Amino acid sequence: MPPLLEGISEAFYLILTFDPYLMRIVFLSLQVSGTAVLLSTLVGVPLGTFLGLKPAGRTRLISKLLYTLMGLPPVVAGLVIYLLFSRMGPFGVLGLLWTPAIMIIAQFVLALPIIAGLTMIAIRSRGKTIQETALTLGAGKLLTAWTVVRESRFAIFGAIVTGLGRVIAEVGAVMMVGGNIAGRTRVMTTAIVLETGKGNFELAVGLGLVLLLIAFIINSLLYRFQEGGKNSAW
Amino acid sequence: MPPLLEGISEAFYLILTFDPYLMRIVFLSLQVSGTAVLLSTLVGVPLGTFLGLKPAGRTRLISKLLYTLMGLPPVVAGLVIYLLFSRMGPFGVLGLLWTPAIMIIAQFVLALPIIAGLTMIAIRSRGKTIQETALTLGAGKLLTAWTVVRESRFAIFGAIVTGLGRVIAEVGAVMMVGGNIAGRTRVMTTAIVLETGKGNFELAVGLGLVLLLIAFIINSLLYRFQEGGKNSAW
Amino acid sequence: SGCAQAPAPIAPHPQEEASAEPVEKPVEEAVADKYIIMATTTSTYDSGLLDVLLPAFMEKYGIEVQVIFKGTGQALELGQRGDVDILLVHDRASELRLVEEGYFSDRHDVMYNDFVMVGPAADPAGVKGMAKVTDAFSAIAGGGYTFLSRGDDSGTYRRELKIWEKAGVSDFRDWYLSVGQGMGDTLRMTSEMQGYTLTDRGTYLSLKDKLDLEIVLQGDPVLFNQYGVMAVNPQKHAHVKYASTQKFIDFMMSPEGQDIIASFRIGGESLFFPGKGIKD
Amino acid sequence: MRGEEIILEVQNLSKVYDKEVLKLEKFSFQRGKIYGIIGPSGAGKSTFLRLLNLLEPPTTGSIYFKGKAVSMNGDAALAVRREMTMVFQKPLLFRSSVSENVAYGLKARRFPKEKTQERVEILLAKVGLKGFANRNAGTLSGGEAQRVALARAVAFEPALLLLDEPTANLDPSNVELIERLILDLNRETGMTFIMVTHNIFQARRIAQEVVFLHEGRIVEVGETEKIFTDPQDQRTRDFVEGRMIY
Amino acid sequence: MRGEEIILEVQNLSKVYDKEVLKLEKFSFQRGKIYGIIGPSGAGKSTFLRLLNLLEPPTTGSIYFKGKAVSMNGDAALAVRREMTMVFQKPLLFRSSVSENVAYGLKARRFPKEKTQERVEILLAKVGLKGFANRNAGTLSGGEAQRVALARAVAFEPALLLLDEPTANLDPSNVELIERLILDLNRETGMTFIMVTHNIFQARRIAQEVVFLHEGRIVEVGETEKIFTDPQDQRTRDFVEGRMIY
Ligand SMILES: Nc1ncnc2c1ncn2[C@@H]1O[C@H](COP(=O)(O)OP(=O)(O)OP(=O)(O)O)[C@@H](O)[C@H]1O
Ligand SMILES: Nc1ncnc2c1ncn2[C@@H]1O[C@H](COP(=O)(O)OP(=O)(O)OP(=O)(O)O)[C@@H](O)[C@H]1O
Ligand SMILES: [Mg+2]
Ligand SMILES: [Mg+2]
Repeated sequence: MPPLLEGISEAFYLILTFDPYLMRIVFLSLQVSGTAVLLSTLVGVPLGTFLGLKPAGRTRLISKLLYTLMGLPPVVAGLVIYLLFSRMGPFGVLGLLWTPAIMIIAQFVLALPIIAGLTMIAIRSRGKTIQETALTLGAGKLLTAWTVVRESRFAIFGAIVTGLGRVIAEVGAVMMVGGNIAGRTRVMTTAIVLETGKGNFELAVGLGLVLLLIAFIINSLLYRFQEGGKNSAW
Repeated sequence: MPPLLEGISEAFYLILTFDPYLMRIVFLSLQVSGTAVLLSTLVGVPLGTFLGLKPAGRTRLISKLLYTLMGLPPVVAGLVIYLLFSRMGPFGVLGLLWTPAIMIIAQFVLALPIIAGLTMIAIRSRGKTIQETALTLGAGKLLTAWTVVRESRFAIFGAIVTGLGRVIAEVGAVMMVGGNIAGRTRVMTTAIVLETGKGNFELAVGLGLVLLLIAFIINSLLYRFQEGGKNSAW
Repeated sequence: SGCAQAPAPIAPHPQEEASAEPVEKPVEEAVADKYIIMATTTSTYDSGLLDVLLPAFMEKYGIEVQVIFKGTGQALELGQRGDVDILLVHDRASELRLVEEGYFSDRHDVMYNDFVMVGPAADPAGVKGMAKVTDAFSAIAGGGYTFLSRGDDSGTYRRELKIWEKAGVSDFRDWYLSVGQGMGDTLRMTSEMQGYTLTDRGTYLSLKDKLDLEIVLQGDPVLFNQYGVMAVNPQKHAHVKYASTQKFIDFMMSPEGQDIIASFRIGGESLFFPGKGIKD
Repeated sequence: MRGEEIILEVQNLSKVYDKEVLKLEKFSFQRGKIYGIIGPSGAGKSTFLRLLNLLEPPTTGSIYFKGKAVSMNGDAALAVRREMTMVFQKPLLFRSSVSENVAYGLKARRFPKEKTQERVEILLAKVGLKGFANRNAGTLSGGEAQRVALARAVAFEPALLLLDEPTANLDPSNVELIERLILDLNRETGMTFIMVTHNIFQARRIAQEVVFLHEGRIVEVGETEKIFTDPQDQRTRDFVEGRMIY
Repeated sequence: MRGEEIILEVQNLSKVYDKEVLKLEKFSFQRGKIYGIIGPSGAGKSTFLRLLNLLEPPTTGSIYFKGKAVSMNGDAALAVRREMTMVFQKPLLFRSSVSENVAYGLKARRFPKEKTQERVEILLAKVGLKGFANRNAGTLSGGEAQRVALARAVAFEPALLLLDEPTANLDPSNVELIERLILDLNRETGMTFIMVTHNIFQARRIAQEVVFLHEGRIVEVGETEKIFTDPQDQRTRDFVEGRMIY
């Protein structure tokens, strides 16, 4: 009767048996979302740092824009990318549609505003002082930026986790551009939607739990790379 | 041929003519997501503040949990809520399925971890000192908490915007529990999915742009409630 | 573009229906319901038929029909769980089985159309001109031409599986893509990839303008597609608005309702035919 | 009654971080007095104040406020904090205007709004910051910020004020201003002060009793003049005389 | 050559926030000297240092480092910053260990790693913080933090060091330690110091030349002894004599 409980036992079953169907989509999920978040981090953290160090007044418009893009509906992002890369679109010749590569592009577009925006906010609160301290000590641009990022690592970690959360749980865009092709572009979320559509609620819940478990493990690993923000009050 | 451009003109057309179909779903979107984010803020900001003021060591597990829940796939959330509120589920008698109320519940569940988690991170960086200052000045628990929140308003604003972005752009959960019933539970995102499925890309892109525009306006309004985080370096 | 000929005429059968078991109707409610909730499949919803059918019903009975569209599997599940009042779906075998099991009652074959095979205009597999869909499927498998499958347990997918079985194909390789999506999306992908797929005629017709695909095979009796309407059995779920669903079923089956179905067209072409189009 | 009633007392107080940084056996502060706490950097002065103000749980020992044992999380903590306040060595000003900062404690005590503005103005004048009311607190100079923090602490007239290096960033004339303010408040309202200062001259100028803290222990306590003219311990002697370089 | 070569010069420098807080016509600092900048709280001392260190763009005017005009965003800024550093009034320590903090400037200059640790240890000993190398910088006491910030700044032996109240949080013996360090560095390496201090005794003890800043203007400049014994301006006189309360 209770499909929720069945979902839990289903999840355990899938994991413990190393179900090959599951393994494959888990692996693809990790590959796609991992790459996308990595790229978004590489672009978004420097961008957010740069914006965060500018006076708030001068970045008002771009801040609002970033906030708005944080709310970019994945299905719209997916649709636009689809239209650009479709056979008749401007980048159709690349033939990227229905490949993991284009799923990475879509997720990159979704994670970037979040990572850049939240980094910007984090830097804005204390970054200026850190920047000045680094500069006075003779740090070049790169070391200065790195120092600012390092000092804000707790909040930036939060930004990355939020970005990861957004894309690994996202279904609209990857469905749109990836096509949910079994064995090729099927990831956890599209598999969940498929099973839900079939009315296999137990399997869908089970897959969802596996996804959450994976997210938990990733977060726990990432967590080690940062320490809780210490502070002292003399 | 270019459906992107057509989408833009479509968006303008829909807005300028106050298209009643559009108005209705825009209104419902705002109502559902607005209420959900409001509730998540009311719960998440105090929760995040509370956790942020605890030493990082003691909240390690709950932090990781929050981070994980930030990545809760909306479709899983939707599915679980559906199973709980379905006629055969424990809360079936309430008859909330396919109503805006249950969509609010679903979005609340999705926004809460984000708002609480990002608030926690924000508070952790400077909250302890603020709390101590307030306490020494004789502030009670409530005023102390309020002061901590107020001083971190820039980052908390970011948390709320991120939460709002997540739910207003979300489609899986509201589709699952709301059912996308025309005139009753159809919101912007489910409308976009519907039009995409029908191949009406222009209308879908147009709706997407309207959604982004609305997000932009909301963010701009919210933006006024906070000021850029000032800081001074003597 | 590619529809060369009208769908194979298949004679409508008389209206009377072998409703599985008569249901003991609960006491007629004094107050009429404001609305009932119907689950249907995406293809039905996307066709636009309900946009003419439901207002007419509303006009007559003052009851609104709120529509939720889902995959066939999910729609049936929603009905079994009592989360909707009535279903309009096209998976006859499952429908009859679930009526048998007592989940649904008052099932009627309300309308039908057919499945068609679509593919690129160039038709690399040479399906055009074949009469039997099994031959076409064999040709595709033999030549390894791209074929997209719904892969989602829908009525269409179940039909497709049956055809593969009949054609004796069991070795699915790279050319066979299981996309796990709705009909509209599958068609879009097929068009992008210039492959073949099996689709219901209604969805294809409503998307035709946006696709670079033609009908390459139609009219094989195997491709028959029957829609049924059925109410959730109030003996399983006492809360359903059974009386109102009866009104709706009556309306669908009435000459007026059947007439609306018959005269619904897109671009001059009929999407559905009233009544039952198949012998049991 | 000055100096006879005990306002604050500690017993067996200790604080251990990596190592023990504070260890006091028993010490009482009397109402209405001005105490100076002196000692080298790292002696545990700030830690001592933080423990007294219930901001940090002691590793062992207890604190008694007006005879009652109090702890950081107890119900009594708020009541105690209403009568006792502290100005940090590195004060934090809230991100708002100077006047909102000064009014904060008044607001917490539901002081009538009409009178708040007036009192804020008076206090700002007293700390030499007339006309600063509407300035953004984040843009103040080091010394200005320190004075705002002090004004904020005395605004609600606490019975006991803990000051951690209150004039560290001030020039002589402002030091004089602040010292005069402390003496006035002590005389007029009977406010008790416990002031940490690295400036032994300052201790000598305004403290009635001096506590010399060294490596977390109270080495010597006594009336100010006695400590300065006739210290009993060699370490005290070194600190107040030998090294009296300014 | 000490005192004859000009290391830093400003011309027509001004800074306006809500109102003008700094306005200097022309002033030059000579290599190898120790300057003391004194003046009341809010006089513009920190602002002056921040402008000199290219942290803030001046509203008008120019700054010349070794004869070349330099600005905050110019290409030359990094080169200048490599030779000049500043210790803030409220220094920020990075959230890492004490030794990483002290080594920061060395790392920025690609100082050989093997030698870094050694130099860090030596410097920590010089500022009285032996054994603090592995401590988390966030847990230091006020005076300890101030000394770490100073050690961090002198570690890479800059030609010019701007100090903003470097001993504000220190007790006499530590003040002595720091002053001796400054004097030693000045003597041994010819390092130029521009030190803001509210402590006129300190200025008198170690500065060779004193600048008296008042309401954003240089009121008087001169050799230390002259300023203290024979000030020309009434305001200077008031500041160094009349109010010389400690
Ligand atoms: N961002 C700003 N906006 C407005 N006024 C400012 C700003 N920054 C500094 N000021 C003002 O400029 C004046 C000079 O400040 P500065 O920090 O240079 O003083 P200072 O001489 O270092 O004082 P102190 O000894 O108290 O540190 C002060 O009155 C200060 O309030
Ligand atoms: N969280 C901590 N972890 C480890 N050691 C600490 C911590 N906090 C303080 N200490 C150490 O405890 C000692 C006392 O610190 P405290 O801040 O009380 O000194 P202080 O007397 O106020 O010194 P100063 O005059 O320099 O401000 C210092 O050596 C400091 O490094
Ligand atoms: Mg201290
Ligand atoms: Mg200053």
